Amino acid sequence: QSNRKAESSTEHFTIATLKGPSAMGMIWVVDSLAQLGTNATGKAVILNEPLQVRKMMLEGEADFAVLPTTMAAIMYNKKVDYQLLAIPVWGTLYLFGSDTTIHTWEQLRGKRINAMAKGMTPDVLFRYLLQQHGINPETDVTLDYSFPTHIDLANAVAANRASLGVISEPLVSLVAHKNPSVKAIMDLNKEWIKATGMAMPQTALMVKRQFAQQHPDVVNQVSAAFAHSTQWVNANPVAAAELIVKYDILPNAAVAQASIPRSNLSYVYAIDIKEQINGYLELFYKMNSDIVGGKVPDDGFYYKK
Amino acid sequence: MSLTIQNLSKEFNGATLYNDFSIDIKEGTITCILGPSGCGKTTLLNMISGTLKPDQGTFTGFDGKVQSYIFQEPRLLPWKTVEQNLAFVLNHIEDTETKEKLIKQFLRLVELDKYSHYYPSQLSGGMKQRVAIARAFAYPSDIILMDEPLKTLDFKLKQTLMKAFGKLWQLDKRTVLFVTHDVEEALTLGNDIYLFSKQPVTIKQKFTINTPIAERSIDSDELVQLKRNILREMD
Amino acid sequence: MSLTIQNLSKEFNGATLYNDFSIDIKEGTITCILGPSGCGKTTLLNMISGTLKPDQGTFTGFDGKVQSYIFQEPRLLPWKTVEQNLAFVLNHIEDTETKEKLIKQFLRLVELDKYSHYYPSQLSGGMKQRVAIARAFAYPSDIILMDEPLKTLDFKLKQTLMKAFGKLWQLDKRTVLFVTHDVEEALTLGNDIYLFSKQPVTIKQKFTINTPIAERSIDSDELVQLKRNILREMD
Amino acid sequence: MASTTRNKLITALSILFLIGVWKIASGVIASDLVLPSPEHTLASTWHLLISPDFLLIVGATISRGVLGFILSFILGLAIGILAGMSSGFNAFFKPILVTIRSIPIIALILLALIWLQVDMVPVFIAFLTMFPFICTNVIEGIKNVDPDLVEMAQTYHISRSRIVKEVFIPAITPYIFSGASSAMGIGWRAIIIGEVLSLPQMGIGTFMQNAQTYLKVDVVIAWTIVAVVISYLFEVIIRRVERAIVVWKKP
Amino acid sequence: MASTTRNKLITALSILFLIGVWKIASGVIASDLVLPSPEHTLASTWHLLISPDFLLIVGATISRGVLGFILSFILGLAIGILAGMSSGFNAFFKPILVTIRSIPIIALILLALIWLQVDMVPVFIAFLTMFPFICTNVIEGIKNVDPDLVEMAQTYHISRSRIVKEVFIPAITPYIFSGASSAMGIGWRAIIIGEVLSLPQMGIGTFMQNAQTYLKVDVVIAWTIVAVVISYLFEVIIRRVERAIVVWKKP
Ligand SMILES: Nc1ncnc2c1ncn2[C@@H]1O[C@H](COP(=O)(O)OP(=O)(O)OP(=O)(O)O)[C@@H](O)[C@H]1O
Ligand SMILES: Nc1ncnc2c1ncn2[C@@H]1O[C@H](COP(=O)(O)OP(=O)(O)OP(=O)(O)O)[C@@H](O)[C@H]1O
Ligand SMILES: [Mg+2]
Ligand SMILES: [Mg+2]
Repeated sequence: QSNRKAESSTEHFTIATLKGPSAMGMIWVVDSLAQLGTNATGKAVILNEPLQVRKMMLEGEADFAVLPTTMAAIMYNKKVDYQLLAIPVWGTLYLFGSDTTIHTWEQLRGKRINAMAKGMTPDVLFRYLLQQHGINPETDVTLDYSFPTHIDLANAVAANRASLGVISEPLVSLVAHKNPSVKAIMDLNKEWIKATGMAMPQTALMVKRQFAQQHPDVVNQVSAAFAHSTQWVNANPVAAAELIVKYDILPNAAVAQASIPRSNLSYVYAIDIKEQINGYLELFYKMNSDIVGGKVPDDGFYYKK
Repeated sequence: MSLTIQNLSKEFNGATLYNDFSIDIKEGTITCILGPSGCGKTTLLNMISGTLKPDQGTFTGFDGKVQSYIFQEPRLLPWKTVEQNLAFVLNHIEDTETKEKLIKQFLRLVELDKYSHYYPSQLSGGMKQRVAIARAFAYPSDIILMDEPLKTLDFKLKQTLMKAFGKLWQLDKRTVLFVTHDVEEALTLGNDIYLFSKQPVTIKQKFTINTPIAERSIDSDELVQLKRNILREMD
Repeated sequence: MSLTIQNLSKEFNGATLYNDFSIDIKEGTITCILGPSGCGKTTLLNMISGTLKPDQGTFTGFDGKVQSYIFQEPRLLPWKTVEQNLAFVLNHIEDTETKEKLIKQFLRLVELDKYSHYYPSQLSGGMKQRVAIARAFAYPSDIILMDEPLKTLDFKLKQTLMKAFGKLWQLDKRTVLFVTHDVEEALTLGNDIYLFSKQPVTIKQKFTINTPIAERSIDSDELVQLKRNILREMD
Repeated sequence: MASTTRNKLITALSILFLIGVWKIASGVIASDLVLPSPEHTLASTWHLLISPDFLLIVGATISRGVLGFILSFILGLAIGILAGMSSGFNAFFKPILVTIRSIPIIALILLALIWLQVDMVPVFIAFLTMFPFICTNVIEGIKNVDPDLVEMAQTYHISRSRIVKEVFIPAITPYIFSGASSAMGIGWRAIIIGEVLSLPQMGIGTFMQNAQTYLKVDVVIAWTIVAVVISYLFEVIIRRVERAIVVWKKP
Repeated sequence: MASTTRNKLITALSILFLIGVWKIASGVIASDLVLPSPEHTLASTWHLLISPDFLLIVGATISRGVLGFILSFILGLAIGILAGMSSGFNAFFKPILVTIRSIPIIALILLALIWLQVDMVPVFIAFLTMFPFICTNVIEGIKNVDPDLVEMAQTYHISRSRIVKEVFIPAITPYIFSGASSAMGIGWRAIIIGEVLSLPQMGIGTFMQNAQTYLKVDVVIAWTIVAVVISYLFEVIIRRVERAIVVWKKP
């Protein structure tokens, strides 16, 4: 899984990324690190858990790191010396399940919906959307937290132990593949845009400040490659799916192909959408300031091109 | 009436202790066994009590008989006081008052009535042995197996206990099998006295004393003579 | 030369065993202690050996003396064979051959040479006791403490061991403190014989035998008379 | 008496020593995100202690621990005694015991979540951890009961149930207490892992996981201190009970 | 002999019984995503067994387990004996032991990941789990050594080190083996949790976690079976060693 290629060149950089949409979007970069045309060589480490990415950041081992935007804010607020470079993945959260009678928010009234860990990002986002549609999360629906992790919830929905769940890609595609009666019912990213007028900057690409200062050119090249990769994946889902399977990010190509369009891959420089990101973080800050590390990050958070 | 053991065989790791051995134990009498250390006396008692399986042999007359056993070691439960160790084997007595009385009576017999609340770890060697004696006597058995019950007791106490035991036995003639190394003990209490040989065990000699226990004196001509005979046989 | 204990006091849970007790033990002689069961004989040996602290008292002459102790129970290490149990206390002998010879010699003395590879759980009560005796004798001590060493041994073996012990002692006159319940044992081996009372212990009587051990006969007038005296004192 | 006060002093010194090691380590690491300093952490611990939900959270975890322990103890004792006394039952139970003991928790968590209420999942996980210990210790204890005493009891026709109650159980108390102490000690860890995995409303594990996600390392360590203190208190309780029960030993 | 074959038969029956329970449960649940059927899982297990990396993966996990066990055993024995013999050392070590035993793993995982190589993190976690058991059992064992035997050895001026070697250690072997068996048993679970959390290149836990993210429950259970079998084999080894060492007991 983590493909630590033995490289032997002068300037080394390391990208720590997460198994999931972020790795899917950058799969072309991962595959062609050797031919990026830079004077540096890179390696990508694809990790299972944000914890592992954080570990590499704390140790300064990662020059580029992918992790949820809220966590990126925490890292910044806790003075870990990284800056937000770009948003490569936009909301991948879905309401999914086997209850296909649901098409509108109103129809959710009185339903039991399984959400993951209470108070964590997906839960907060979903509650916000419910409220935006005039549904009181405490009284109008039953939010069930008995399956606390992605995996447990995915398994439960796949096994028909839960009929509605809030979960992110690529688990929606994976579950749908296992159990054809399970469908993505609502794209919560689209709902988010409808409700707030902007997309959900869910995943962050951070760069180590020291590295960026010393090698701004490398940062630009990686950035460009990343942007290209995202476009390429969206445009060539079949070829991309093969790579995704090759790097062990998903078990089979069909799931990968289904997942790519649902993953809202699009590489956008963070500095260009500062307000939008701030708004997103503000929202969490109001719900529970801990989610963003105590405060909405200041301008130093954003990497300036 | 007789308890008999016939054609008994037993070996340990290839060493033959008993080979086609037979012995008679008269019911309602006290049978003493004398024999060299390590010959197999304890092993015999263990086979009678059923804690050890013989390799071969028939035991007649033991069925349905209740036994009490004074082991070669006291075997008291360390977590029970003297009193509780006795009560442990007296569960059939439901009335606690009767039980307590009985316990007191037998503790007085072995001169331990003041120590009823002591744990075994707080007793001397002889005191532990006495608790074991009291336990065996208090238990309502048909057969009493005793493996050197009077060891580690002082001369005077031995005399007292033998006298008391003699009296108790007169009241209720249980069958007693009494292993000892002390010829005088055997002469004071024994009816039949068996002299065992070294392994494999044979009965070297059997002595019978017909004088009733109450009328015996260790200094009487009969017993002095018998003692001399036994000691000679032992050599 | 004398080992002396003075003003000894010891109590257990409020029961006074010793109160201002004093005793003399002549070096190079065998001192016997007779006394009722539970009076405090083992406790005295334990205080001498240092395994138990007296509440008060001065011990003179014991410093720097090496002791061996035959405890009231055999106290063998269950995970060592007979041979290894002896070797355990003979670590000062570096030459394995000498050590083995010594072990063999003492096992022959207690008639266990054939059982050197047995574990304690495979021995009879008397056999365990004999291993404990061999261990104490083989250990090169200045003082030997013996707590009823000859119990659970048959008459003949007792005689043999006493004779052997007498001979050993003639060769190397160690100081021996010998607790026993058997008056004849005391008479056969003892130099001074102390008669202890019940708790709190006092010395009821002290007897001294001057006849050398080798020349004693238990049937001699002197000893028969002494035995009578002792038994009378015990009542 | 004197040695008890001396030992209390030593224990206090040991705690100071631990804190000293921590202080030095935190100085070397010099990052609040890896290992915050003791002062800082103690301040966070104080904040936890005075927070209104503290007793609810700790109470929830303790009730789970106690419940898991009681279940494990009763079943472990009963099954351990059966297996210790009957080699047939032991042969039957051994594979089950080994399975319970070594089955990785992630293999079971989904089943546990489906079958049990979220609140009970940590109890279940703690049971899986504690039960095998108590059971193994009891089996081992029974194997080492002095056979002479059992023979004695059998000779005196003591019923099987009384032999269990009055011979086996007292004889194995040291094993039981050793097992209980180990089990309870590690039980807290299991309860907390269980809470992290199932995230019940209240529970130290839930809050630890939260703090961990939000990178509040000092709060994580503060909860750790709380867990260690709870564990220590229960250790003391178990030892007190042991001393009250085992009164027959030579002093 | 006869009873050994009988017991082997019973053990086999017990395994069949476990599989039966599983079969029924999987029938009731009727979802391969929660509990796949035994047949299906055994097929997946077979696939694992014949996969080329199998021995590497299992070998990595076993080496970690054995390493963690050896560390825990040596340290547990040494410190347990010291603490068992000296009440002062015990007072000093107690808080450390309680801390090691009850400190929640999630509180440590980040530190462990930073301080140790990924490959060693599971060993570390297993050590934290196994060491306290062996230590506690040894301490408890020492407390229950027959004081008469120790007195005997002291009277005969046996050196402290020989008393430890020839009196204490043999006397506590049942406790040591009980501790070792428990520790090793639960050690596998700890190793695997450690692997799940730290995801080294090779290791059962890593592959289990992988299978889990792909919702391949059958593979997760297949690895579980492998783990249980490993645990069982080591249990058998420990018991063999015990029987070879403890030869002095009454048969
Ligand atoms: N740990 C203890 N706690 C309380 N009392 C004790 C303890 N140890 C011994 N005793 C008491 O001390 C007294 C003397 O015991 P000791 O073992 O010295 O007797 P002894 O003279 O050797 O008797 P015996 O001839 O029966 O061996 C006994 O009454 C016993 O109950
Ligand atoms: N478990 C065993 N394994 C091997 N040999 C044994 C075992 N138990 C007893 N023996 C042997 O059997 C013989 C007889 O033992 P037993 O205890 O019956 O002797 P005893 O006549 O009672 O001796 P004592 O008078 O010394 O108590 C001894 O030689 C002993 O070594
Ligand atoms: Mg015997
Ligand atoms: Mg005594």
